[in-house]
Amino acid sequence: MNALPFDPVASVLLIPLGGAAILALLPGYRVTARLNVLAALLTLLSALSLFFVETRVPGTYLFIDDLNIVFIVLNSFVGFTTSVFSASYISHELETGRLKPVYLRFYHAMFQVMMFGMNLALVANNIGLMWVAIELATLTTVLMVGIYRTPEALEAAWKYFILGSVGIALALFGTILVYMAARPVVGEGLDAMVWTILIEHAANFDPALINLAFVFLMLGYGTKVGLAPLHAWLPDAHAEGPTPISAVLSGLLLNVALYAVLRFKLLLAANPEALAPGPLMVTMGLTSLVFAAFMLYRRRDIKRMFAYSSIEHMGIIAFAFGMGGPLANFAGLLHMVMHSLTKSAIFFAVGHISQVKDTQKIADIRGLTVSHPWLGWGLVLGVVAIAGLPPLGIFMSEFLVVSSTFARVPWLAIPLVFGLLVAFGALLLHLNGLAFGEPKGSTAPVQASYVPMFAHLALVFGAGIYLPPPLVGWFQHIAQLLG
Amino acid sequence: MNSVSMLLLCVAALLGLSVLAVAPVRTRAVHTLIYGGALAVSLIALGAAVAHIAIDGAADSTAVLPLGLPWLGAHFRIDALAAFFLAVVNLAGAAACLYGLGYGRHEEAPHRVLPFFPAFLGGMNLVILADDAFSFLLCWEFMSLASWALVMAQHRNPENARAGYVYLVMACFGTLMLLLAFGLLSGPAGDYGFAAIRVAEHGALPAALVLGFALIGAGSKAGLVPLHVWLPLAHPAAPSHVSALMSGAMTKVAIYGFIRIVFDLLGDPPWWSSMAVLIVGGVTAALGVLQALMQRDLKRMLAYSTIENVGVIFCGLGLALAFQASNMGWAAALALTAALFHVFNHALFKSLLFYGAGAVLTATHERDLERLGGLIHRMPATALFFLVGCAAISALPPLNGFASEWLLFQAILQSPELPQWGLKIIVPGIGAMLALSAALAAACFVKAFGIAFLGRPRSAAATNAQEVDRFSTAAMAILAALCVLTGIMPGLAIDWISPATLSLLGDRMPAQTIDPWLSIVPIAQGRSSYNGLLVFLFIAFSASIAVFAIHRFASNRIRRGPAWDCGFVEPSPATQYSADSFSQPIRRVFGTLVFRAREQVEMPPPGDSGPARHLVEQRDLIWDGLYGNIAGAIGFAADRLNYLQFLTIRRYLSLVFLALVILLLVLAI
Amino acid sequence: MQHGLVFDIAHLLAGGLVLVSFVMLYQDRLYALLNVFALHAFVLALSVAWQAYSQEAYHLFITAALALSFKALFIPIALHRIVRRLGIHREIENVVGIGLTMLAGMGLVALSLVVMLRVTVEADPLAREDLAFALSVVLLGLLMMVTRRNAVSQVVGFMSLENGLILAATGAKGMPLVVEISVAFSILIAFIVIGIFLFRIRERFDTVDVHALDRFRGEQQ
Amino acid sequence: MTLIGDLILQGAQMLLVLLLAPLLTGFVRKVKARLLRRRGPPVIQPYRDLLRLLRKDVVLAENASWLFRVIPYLIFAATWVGAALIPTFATGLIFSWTADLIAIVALLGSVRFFLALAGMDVGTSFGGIGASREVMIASVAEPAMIMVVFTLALVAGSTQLSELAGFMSSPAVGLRVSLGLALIALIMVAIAENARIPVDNPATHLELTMVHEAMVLEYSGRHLAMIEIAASLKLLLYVSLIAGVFVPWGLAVSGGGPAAYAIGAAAYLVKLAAGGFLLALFETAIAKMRVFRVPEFMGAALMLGLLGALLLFVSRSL
Repeated sequence: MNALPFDPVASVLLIPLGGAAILALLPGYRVTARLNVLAALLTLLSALSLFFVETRVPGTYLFIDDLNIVFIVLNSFVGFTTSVFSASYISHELETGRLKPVYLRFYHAMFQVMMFGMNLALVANNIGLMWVAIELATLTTVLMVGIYRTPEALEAAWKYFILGSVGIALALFGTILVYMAARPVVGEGLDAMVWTILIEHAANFDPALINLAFVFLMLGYGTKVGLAPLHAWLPDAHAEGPTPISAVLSGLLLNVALYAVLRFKLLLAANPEALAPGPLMVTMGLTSLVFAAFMLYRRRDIKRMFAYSSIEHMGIIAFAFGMGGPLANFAGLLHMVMHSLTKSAIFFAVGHISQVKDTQKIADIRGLTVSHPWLGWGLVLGVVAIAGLPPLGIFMSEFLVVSSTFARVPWLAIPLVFGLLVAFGALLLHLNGLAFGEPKGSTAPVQASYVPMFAHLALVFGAGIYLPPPLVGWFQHIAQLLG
Repeated sequence: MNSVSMLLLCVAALLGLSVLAVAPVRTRAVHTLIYGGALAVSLIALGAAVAHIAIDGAADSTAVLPLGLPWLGAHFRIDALAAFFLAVVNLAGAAACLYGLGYGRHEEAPHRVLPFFPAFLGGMNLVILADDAFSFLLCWEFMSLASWALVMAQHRNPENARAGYVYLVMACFGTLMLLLAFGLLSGPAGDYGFAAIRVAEHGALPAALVLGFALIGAGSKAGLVPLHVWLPLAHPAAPSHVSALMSGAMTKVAIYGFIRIVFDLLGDPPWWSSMAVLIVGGVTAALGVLQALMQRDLKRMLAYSTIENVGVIFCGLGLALAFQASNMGWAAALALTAALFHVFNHALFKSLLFYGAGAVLTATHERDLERLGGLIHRMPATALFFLVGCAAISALPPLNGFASEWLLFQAILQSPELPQWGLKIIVPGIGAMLALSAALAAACFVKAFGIAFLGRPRSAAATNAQEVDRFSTAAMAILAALCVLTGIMPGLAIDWISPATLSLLGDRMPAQTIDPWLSIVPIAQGRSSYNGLLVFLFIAFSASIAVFAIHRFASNRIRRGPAWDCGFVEPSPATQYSADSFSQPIRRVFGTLVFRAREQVEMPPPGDSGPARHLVEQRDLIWDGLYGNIAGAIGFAADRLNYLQFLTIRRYLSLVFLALVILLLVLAI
Repeated sequence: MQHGLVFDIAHLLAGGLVLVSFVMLYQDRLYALLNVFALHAFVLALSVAWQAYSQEAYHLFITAALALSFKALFIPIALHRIVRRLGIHREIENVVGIGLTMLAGMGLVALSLVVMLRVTVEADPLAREDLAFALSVVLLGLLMMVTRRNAVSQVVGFMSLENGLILAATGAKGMPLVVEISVAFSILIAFIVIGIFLFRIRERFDTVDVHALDRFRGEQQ
Repeated sequence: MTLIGDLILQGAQMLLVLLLAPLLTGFVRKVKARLLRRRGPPVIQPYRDLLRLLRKDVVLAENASWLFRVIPYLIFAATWVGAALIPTFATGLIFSWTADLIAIVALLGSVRFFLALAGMDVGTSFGGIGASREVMIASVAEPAMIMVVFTLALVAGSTQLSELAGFMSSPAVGLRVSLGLALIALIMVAIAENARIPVDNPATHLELTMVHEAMVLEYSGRHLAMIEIAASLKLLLYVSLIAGVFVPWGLAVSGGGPAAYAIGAAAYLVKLAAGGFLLALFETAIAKMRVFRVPEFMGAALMLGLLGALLLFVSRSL
């Protein structure tokens, strides 16, 4: 079935797992950091090799289809760049002694476990397995968020943990309900949890049950997506954890949770009598967008600010997918990819900035373009991108999101545009202070790895102007699948 | 090689230049290379655009690049309208490059200007070239972004940073409004190519909505009241040659956007929507010039006068819409020609004036009129060119500003034949507004020139100012010459515009160049005509006769002496009329109404030799009334919502719980 | 008849679980709460066992045993220890009065019944009833977490919520083992991490009261 | 042949206005003096003054710029051209289409522009006063004038002065309210533009009330002469404008024989005399108003003009 000498699906899962095992054993920072990068790279390669799998037979546990390949590749790519970034970041953390060497092993191992969890969640064909994987990823990130052991970090982790586990519970209940709905149709046993089988028979499920199931799944996984009003854990978790983790959280984990929501949305959409999932997602999306947009204004902590911007963008993406239709789905996918790349790039910049300025308070960071031109302009570029200005990718996706409303519900464009504008104002307001004006704080040179940041920005820039036809075809195909 | 690919190559070259300028070498060579290269490229682009107009009935040349929206591609197209605006933009651009060659040397942060300047030029060209909604908006926003970077060039001054912020937010607002307009235009089908939009049918209400969005979106960039607030902040903040570009060229690009959407894509909106354009235009013209009169910062005054001229142009557009709605093609063509002609003229003399202001700035490091004066002695060339600019923008015959205003008045005189009562009532009012703003503009520029260049120096800086470098003067000289030329032979310009009106309205003004003595005749010889050339010649002729006769037959001797001044001896320069005192009478006439201006005089008690104090406070009602409240509302909402950041975990849980219960209730019901 | 009996017993046990949840809601002493939670777990174990017996799904006995040993015995004892060691004051601060909480609980139960009974009868009644009760247990657990200020009682609320999940899972006929394992797994993780946190927190503050954590907030300055 | 004839006619008009302008000024002064029971200077006094001024040296303030010396000739030329394009004794002169009414108004506007600049050039406080007050008055007077132009143009369907005069002399005009309004507005504007009482006092040299005089305070010799004659030309221009448009009788039509032209010239002189007399009468009858009452005065003119135009806009559609 497979032209490749190895099974890419397995390797996508096993490499991180093995990496985690090894990293957990090895002491010493330099080696582990390099190994970490290596493992991430291998994962990326095997993820890319997924494209060359000609025939895909869905297994009972794992499967590959067009939808999750995109997520996996994005996932392992950002994971790779983040590991590169984290190498230079963590070294600085060690020098300043914020991070004790003891925790370092733990850190790298956990990083790989997290990658494993997310990849597993993406390739899982079994909704139970998917649930397990997502919880695994969540719990690892909980531990990573608390890694600094400062009161704030612990509190953030604690909050994340409590809210997360409630989410866990709700998602599990939803999963059980889906099984209950499937059992009379598919029959007892494992098959009733295999997604590919579920989607075939979804039409005959009991509508009331899967409605209920979707409510729980939406709330359960929506907590991970960080949609308002379930977002509470997100800002603090981003702000207090190590920056690489913030990058991974914003860039990846939210997407994985969103992916789960999408899967179940498909399930629900396949059933004619069931409620349309769209309105719920659109409502929560708009709520998150507008809410986060307003929250951006009063932020004092730079990482927390960008965390809120992640909520905002997740809202936009949820809005797009909820809106449905090929155009909107395409826009949602594109926006998701662009947001992952941009936001992680921003967090790379922010990580170095907060290190060199030794603060996360926006008020204490001024005139970066003067004091640290590369970081400063990188940040400017990133914020300009995330604010949706051309010629960067998010402009295109936001253009598509807004214009897609005219196909379905034109008046929805008004609140959408309003939210976008409010968020824009807030981001620019903060950027003005951060990047321009008289420099403030230390102007010491920073040893930073600019490669990941500018690589991401370059990709976003390129995508804003030119999307390669194969990619477009691929996305359009998926957009069709998503209905 | 058709003209569109020619221009695309020019744009590519400009963008290449801006990439080149990022290179960290900071030498004069780089500076010269960038501006020189940009100059060459803009000249080429100008040539291409002019050639496209000149070739009579040149076919629209189009090009499609595999960029932008994947399934659409990036469409570019040059038609008569685009060619005209390209000519305007690139003319202004070339002048700016020439000026920049000299002016840019005094830049304190060249690395914050050089990379963005060519990008800005390229962006403006791209907007005009774009032929589908996505590329249009992308280039539009890119243009805003580049100009924003230029505004932020002197970012250490907090005022500029604020200006940049307000500017970019307003720009984004405008773009989103345009996005809504395009969304409505392309409808559910969602085909964003202009070609598809053109053929689509639009109902009356959607059409009116689109026009509204376009008016807001393009107007916020062009500086229509009440969306103009960013303009007087941002334009002065940029380096002067960029200010000139922003005022002279970018506002024109915005006007192009409006014309493209409303006249070309939208087909014919209902007649009553033209009233909105007319009223907004009239109010903008009057308010803009009044504000300009109250300024004492030279560049800010120029920025406000830009707002006035934009208002004038929109009056013309509104008239054209009204006529078009009643199928009076000839009148619509007249109005539109007047508007486009004014676009061209304003690009000329506003650039010229900003260069003059820039020259004054480099010579004296002063923008405050109260600290200038007597510069005509120290900077004769600049003074002469600035005077030409002032005369032109004050619509004095035989200069170009008058020609376009005259056409506009002729268009207004056609309006009684409109069937609609609403228009009948407001059009004369608009005419009065235009006349008022023309007169106020004259007053404004008497003040500008009189205070800055005439009289005696009010500060040491003004006393020992030096004439600026030859690049700057050359740029000013060229523009001044163009002002005079277009003024005395406006027929040429009109004939160059008429292809655009023909393509948009299917009608055009009669050919002018065939008339004897190059006079312009809008409708018929019997109706009205004006001949700038002859007026110019007559004045020159009779003036020289007078000079000759008097110097020949009467005395030609001159004695220098102290000023008479009713016998006051050697008063200090401080006793001259200052900028504020000059505008005081007009402030007393209009100020209380428009600015809530309050004056209070504190006289020292008799016998006390202390100085008397005269305080004037005036408020920008629009800022206070509109933007202040919006900002307040957002701040309020942000504060209230911010409490949600500080809840306890339990409260967050109860949020989740609440959401769950509500959804369950939804299911249960 | 036989089926009827099976149904009734399952129904009884599930209902009992809901009842115990109410009793938990009623408690205002920490130790008493822990004891009641033990009872809760015990009832759960019974009902799971009964399900295992009635469905001939004998692997479910593992879950039952797990519930019995782990949640009915180990956790309450451990929590007793912690409470004593940390010297947490024994009474539980409620946000709203007990009465009001009970009323809300009633409302929730009613809601869950209404929601569940909309499910068509094709799904077998046993599952339906069980699900209805399980849902109410879940909601009651959530309610408890929301209405209690004290960290330990919040944890207890969370675990009773998990019990509801297990009830649902076992009620779902023929549900693969993967679920039970994952439930246990998650509870284990949950408990360990909570324990870690409690100790961490212990190192820094004198109380597990979540308020103490809430005082530290990056935004407050 | 005809071309030469036309050119001659045009030249004749230019000379005529140039020669008549001081006479009109003198005449008005004389009549005013008479009305005040003074003997007053002879009617030809303005000529004498001009010749005297022309012969005198120019005393130039130290920091007067080249602009200061150019402006008088500019003003003179512009006013002269304006006056030459007004139908005085005949319509349809060869160059009459060079500038229509709007252009002529604008021409006078540029005269004012440069005069104001001249006032500010030397840098004295009085020049400033004059300039700022002048532009203030103009900022209201000019719209009023434009409104008058609108009204006339709408009646005659043309802004071309010859056409206008021709139409007004034709029976098609009839008696119209808006024309009356326009006439009043035009007269008010004319008074303001020529710095006559009650807006300004050409005879005053009391500093604080000066407007026009304050601007030209620093001028002397031939420059002053130029400005004086320009002022007279302006007065003549307005009188003949009013005459040509509102009492167009006797105007010779282009191509009419010498007789017609003779009649036209005679009629023109009569009109001038009448206009001058009425002006003098008016000026002696009322007192000068405070400077800041002027805007209200001009505002009234503007309102009248607007009203007239509106009436037309509305009535023409009936």
